[in-house]
Amino acid sequence: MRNEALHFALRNRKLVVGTVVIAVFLVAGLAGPLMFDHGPNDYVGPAMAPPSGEFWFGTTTFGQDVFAQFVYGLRATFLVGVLGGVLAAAVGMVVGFVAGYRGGWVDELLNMLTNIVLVLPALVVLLIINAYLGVRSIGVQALFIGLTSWPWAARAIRAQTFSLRSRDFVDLARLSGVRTPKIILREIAPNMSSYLFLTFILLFGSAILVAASLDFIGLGPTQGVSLGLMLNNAARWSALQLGLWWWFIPPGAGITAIVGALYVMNVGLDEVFNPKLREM
Amino acid sequence: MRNRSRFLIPVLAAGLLSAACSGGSGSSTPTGPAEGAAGGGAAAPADGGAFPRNETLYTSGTQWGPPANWNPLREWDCATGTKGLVYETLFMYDPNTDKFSPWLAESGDWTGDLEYTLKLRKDITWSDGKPFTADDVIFTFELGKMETVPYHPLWSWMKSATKVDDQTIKFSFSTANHQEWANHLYSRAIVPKHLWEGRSEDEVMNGVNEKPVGTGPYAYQSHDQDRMVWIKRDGWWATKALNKDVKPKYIVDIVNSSNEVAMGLLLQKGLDLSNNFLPGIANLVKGSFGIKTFYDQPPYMLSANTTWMWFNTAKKPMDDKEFRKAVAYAIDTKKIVEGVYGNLVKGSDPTGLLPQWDKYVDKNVTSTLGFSYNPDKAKQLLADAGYKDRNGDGLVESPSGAKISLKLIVPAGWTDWMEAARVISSSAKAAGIDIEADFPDYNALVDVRNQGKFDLVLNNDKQLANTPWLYYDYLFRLPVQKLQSTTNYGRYENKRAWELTQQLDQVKPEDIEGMKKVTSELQKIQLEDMPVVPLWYNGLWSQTTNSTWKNWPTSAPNAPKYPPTVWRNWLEMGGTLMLTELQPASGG
Amino acid sequence: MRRYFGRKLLIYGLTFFVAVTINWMIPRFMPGDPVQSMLSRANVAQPAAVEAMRAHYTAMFGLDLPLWQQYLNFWGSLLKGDLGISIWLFPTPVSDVIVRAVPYTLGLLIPSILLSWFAGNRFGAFAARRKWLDNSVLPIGYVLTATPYMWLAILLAWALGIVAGIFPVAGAYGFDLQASWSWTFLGSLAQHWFLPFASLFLVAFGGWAIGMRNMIIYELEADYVNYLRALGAPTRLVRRYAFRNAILPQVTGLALQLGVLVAGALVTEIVFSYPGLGHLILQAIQNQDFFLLQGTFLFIVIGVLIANFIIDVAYVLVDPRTRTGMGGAA
Amino acid sequence: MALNVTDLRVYYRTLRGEVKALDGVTFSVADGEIMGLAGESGSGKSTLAKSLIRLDGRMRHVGGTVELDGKTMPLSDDTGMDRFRFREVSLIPQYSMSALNPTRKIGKMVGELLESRGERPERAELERRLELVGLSKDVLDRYPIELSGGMKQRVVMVVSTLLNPSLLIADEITSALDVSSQKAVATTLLGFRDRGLVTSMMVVTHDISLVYQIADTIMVMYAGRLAEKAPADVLVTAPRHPYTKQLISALPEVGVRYEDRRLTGIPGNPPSLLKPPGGCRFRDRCPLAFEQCAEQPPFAEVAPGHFVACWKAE
Repeated sequence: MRNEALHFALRNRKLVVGTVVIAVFLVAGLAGPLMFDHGPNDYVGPAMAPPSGEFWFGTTTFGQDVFAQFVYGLRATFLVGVLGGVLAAAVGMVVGFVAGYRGGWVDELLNMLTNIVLVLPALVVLLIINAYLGVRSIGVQALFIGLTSWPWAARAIRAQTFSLRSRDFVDLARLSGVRTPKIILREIAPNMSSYLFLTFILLFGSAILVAASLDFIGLGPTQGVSLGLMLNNAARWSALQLGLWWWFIPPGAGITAIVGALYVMNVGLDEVFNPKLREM
Repeated sequence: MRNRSRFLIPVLAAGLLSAACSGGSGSSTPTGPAEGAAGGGAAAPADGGAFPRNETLYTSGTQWGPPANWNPLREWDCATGTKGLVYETLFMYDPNTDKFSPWLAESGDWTGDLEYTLKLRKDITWSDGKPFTADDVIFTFELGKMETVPYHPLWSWMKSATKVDDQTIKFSFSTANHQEWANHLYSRAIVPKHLWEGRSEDEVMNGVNEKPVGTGPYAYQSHDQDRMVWIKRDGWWATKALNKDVKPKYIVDIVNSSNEVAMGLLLQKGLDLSNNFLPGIANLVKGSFGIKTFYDQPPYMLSANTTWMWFNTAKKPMDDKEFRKAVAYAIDTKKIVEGVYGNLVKGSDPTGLLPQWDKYVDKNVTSTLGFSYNPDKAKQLLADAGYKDRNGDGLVESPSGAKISLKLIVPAGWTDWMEAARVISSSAKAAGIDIEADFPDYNALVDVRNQGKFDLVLNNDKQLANTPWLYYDYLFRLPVQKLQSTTNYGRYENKRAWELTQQLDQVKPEDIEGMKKVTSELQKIQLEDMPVVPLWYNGLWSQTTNSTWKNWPTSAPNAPKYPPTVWRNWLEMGGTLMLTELQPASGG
Repeated sequence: MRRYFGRKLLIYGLTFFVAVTINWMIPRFMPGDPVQSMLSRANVAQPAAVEAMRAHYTAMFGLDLPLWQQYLNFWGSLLKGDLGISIWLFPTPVSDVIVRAVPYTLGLLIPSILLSWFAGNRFGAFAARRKWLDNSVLPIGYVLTATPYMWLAILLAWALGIVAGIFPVAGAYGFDLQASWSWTFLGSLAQHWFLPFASLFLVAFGGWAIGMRNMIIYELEADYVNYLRALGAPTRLVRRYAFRNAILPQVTGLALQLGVLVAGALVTEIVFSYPGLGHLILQAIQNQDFFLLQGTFLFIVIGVLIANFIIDVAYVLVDPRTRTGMGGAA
Repeated sequence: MALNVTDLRVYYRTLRGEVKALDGVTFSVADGEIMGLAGESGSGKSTLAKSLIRLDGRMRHVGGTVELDGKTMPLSDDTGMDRFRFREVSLIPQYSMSALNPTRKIGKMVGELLESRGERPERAELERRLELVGLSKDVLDRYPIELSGGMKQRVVMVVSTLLNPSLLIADEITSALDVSSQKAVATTLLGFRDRGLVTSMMVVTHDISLVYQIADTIMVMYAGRLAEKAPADVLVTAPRHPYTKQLISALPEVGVRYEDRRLTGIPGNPPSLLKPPGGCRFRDRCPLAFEQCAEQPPFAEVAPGHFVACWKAE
């Protein structure tokens, strides 16, 4: 069965393309900054220079190297995506598992909590929190993104858990006196591992988008560089009016490519895990 | 129920047309000026509500939010032009020539050591037809007796304002603060007594003043969230009295949503005068976009204010003037001017005095005590004062061995300052001083700044005015309060300097030499003690296009030299006069 | 059904309560004193005068009362529709500022949400299991839905606004116009509306199309479809049924996506300086006007709650299961 | 002869190759005959049932023909098959509980289905048929979710037989039901045939004991091929194929329900159908296997109506 999944995985164009794109950006983000002996915000070149052999993505109004900013920005983007995604997935899993497995009033309570957080428009909540934060960092940003974006994951996981709860193997474990957290960890979670992974991928992607929006509004990390901050700076320093397209196209294209690749990966994986969806 | 419907109706009112309808007619909301306020005989513009382009002047760069009040006492947030286009001042002050010219006043003189006599022009009327008299002037100054009126402090040294006749007023003082008084003479907008009488303190200070009735050349036409529209008024006194006329029939001041929007509009010739900070504008001025600035080469702009870096002198090691001096030498201002601002600003004189005040700079003092970027000198100063790098991290520790790690705070989102702070941080580190740029939000910054809980902070609160006294007041004011909200953020205590500042206040503005004597001493103290580092002069941001209106002020020989701006508090410094010089680009 | 709505309303009520509490709490436990910052902008020279003004405004904003009383007062004035006074636009009441901006936001949001939802669903259903469409157009859908709203907005503004010069890129209508019922004015309004609308529409459209396509593929594998097929039902009927069933999760999805769409509208407005709530939020943030920020936040929450409720009603209309008292999926 | 199946081969496409799920099957079902079709899972019985009405995406008709009432059915032509479906051959699926569109009232759905097939929906006839299975006409105004599982199953039975098909395929329809419902369903099926609503019937099941109650004949499949077909009595009492024998002997007592796992209780596993061994496919598990079994035994008629595929069945 494992082999079959792998076989389909390798043959699934969506999955392969998505993975390759993510890998390329990940490598660029990890290795790219090593190419430079200057920081992303240093003034290293002539101001407003278009892309050239020396500055691949051109320079900003200050003479900062856009390519250097881009690869450093990728780091921040991946970091916020992974941290935010992991946190949201963790909260979503805990809430979803507990609610789905325990049922009863625990479920009622958690469900209500989930629904409340679900209905609150996350970005607006983030706005108001971030606006009052004196110092903002990627970590704090990811923390709040994680804390606001888990509800739908919790709901989905709850539903899945619900359907697994009454299966034989779970009953068996319960009858043999295994404790609840262990049942969830040993019996339920592994049986929906693919589903959990898909959930994480979507959370990862949405964390990146939310972070980019926050950065763009001007509530990004106060230090460092990220793709969203690049967009924010480009807009603020009139890159559009001055025709500095090399300043605002790469960061947006980077975000789009990463998030798009994640979505495509998600569908690809879904097709791999779910034989019904495989195209014949 | 009324409140409920206030919420629900807009929510339910879907669709674009309803959006346009209720959103477009901002004047129908309860707080907007009422319909009848389009006084001065203003008629709606022809052609389906469009303003004819050749009769309209488009400006921007002042209003950072929808026009919310027309209260000239709220000098910091009243709608653009409220003071200057509607309410006028007694004098005009031209900072370029350092000249006062009588405006609503005909003349004014110190008729005694503690007495000032003011004569008003005749035949000036308010836009509602009532005559403008001495009563209005006295009333306006007496409003300052209310505690919350910003010029309330005037009454701590002014005794009375008495009417001699309809055109003559005598002001008597307990202290003759000449410099400040001169400032008041051209800064206070005179309001009509017959309309303001009987307003409570709250109304006076917080009132919206929907129907501004002034003596000036324009009247309220309309406003919306994103603009303020003034319409030319018939019978402006200066047409007759001074043979001056304003050409644009409409002035539309566009609310800034952001600087890049202003740049876009400017490029499309949708703006005639942009008083926005437009990074990169130098490229456009040099290109063939038809955009002009005051100078056609760096710094492109006139200077408007100084950006200072304050040391919190109540904290170690900023309490050590040698350390402060070392920092001053360590800052690469040139890199800020060129890198961050693309030469749109000018590096500051060591005294921080604006170019317009150059005559008050004692060159003897600055040539010996002045500083400039010199990392070696900075290192030398540090070494001499005992600041050494003991742990080999390239950064110095204090003589006592304590680690030095300072934070320079700049409000988050002030992108140019954030960039500048980064430059300062890196050049200070290069000289061995650990300064880290930090960007708290504005509120938090104000909090720590006022409470004296910061290390270093950038500030440019004080603007160009008639007197450098304002700057010294800003630098040296004593006593230090628990909260320092507008002056002396560094909590620098120097009694001598404060005495000199007060002394300067009492020198007559005409007595340049007398002023120079005092400023020279102040500069010596300032440069020896270095409580604050002047960094660069922010520009009087101003970009103009010639497509509809010409004869803008520029450095060219025959052009007017008035400050090309409609910024608040600048119209009485020549902004209004700039308008009188404008000519239609075609057929004018 | 009553139970269904009862539960929903309870959730919404609680959400509102939570939102109000967050709203009240955050500014009071964050650094910075709003009055102080306002005064420092007022640029008043004399410390004594500053103190007097400070006391005045602090009393006015109620910041000198004990916290619990501030909280109760907050609710009290909220229920009266009083959201405080804007610092940025002093002394305009926050509710007035918001009410002026809301029509623009709604004017963008409602058409773009509805149209993208309808068009996206139609298109996604159409593309599902049609080889060439699936392969050529869906990648575009993925790219669209992954595009950050502001970036698409920037691209459109740059390409169609600045480079091509076809559309204006700022404001709600020409600065040379006054609001009136003339064609010139309406034309200008539409012209300014188009690009923000288009960028919102496109991103959302991509999302709905992809969602619908995936839903339909699930549905086309459903048992009832196999049964219909086995009975020789024509593709037309099968697709109609599948669409009808796939639309249900999309309706729920609409409720889930509402927050994201609103967020999208906010950043889009910022790009185009469109004078709606997003623009207001940006200004509130930049001017540290926390009464305005709070008011806008509350307003958006209320709006989202109302929209959720409308969607709930719509859901009941399309999903028989909720009507028959069996409790819905949502 | 209602149904004639000749050498039918239907393969599944998988990654590892073609699974020969139905590998040369020849049999016929007479008018009025109710044929039980039994076998373990993977024996090909479901594939056979599906092949006769609708191949799913992964199934491929490799060879052989199917004639219904003298007309050849174009198995691999999905649209061509539509002519037969519902009218000539119909299906009661295993998933009856979920076979009804959840968002349509049952009456409306039936109406739309009939209309789409160019039939005029006759309300009265529909109501009569519902009555036959013990449902009130109210169900037509209900959504599927408002019905119990048994009710849904009966609705499906009514719908599937509405056009009086020649052949009705009932696919594992009782597996989800309790014993008494199973009985009821079985009786209803009988009733359909007896009233002439359907001509012949193929009842696919793994439960010989149930099918024994209603079937005229029973056919047993093993590993994609036919093992034995005989009148129900004969097959149960005197099976000739060793596989059938094991199957029957595993039943505790004829007529008593037995557990599904008994069938798989036969030692050994069925061969992989990816590359099935030549010859008899039961060989490896067969106690009687000998050399000749390396050759595929024919499905030969050893007695009237009794077909067996075994060299030792004579």
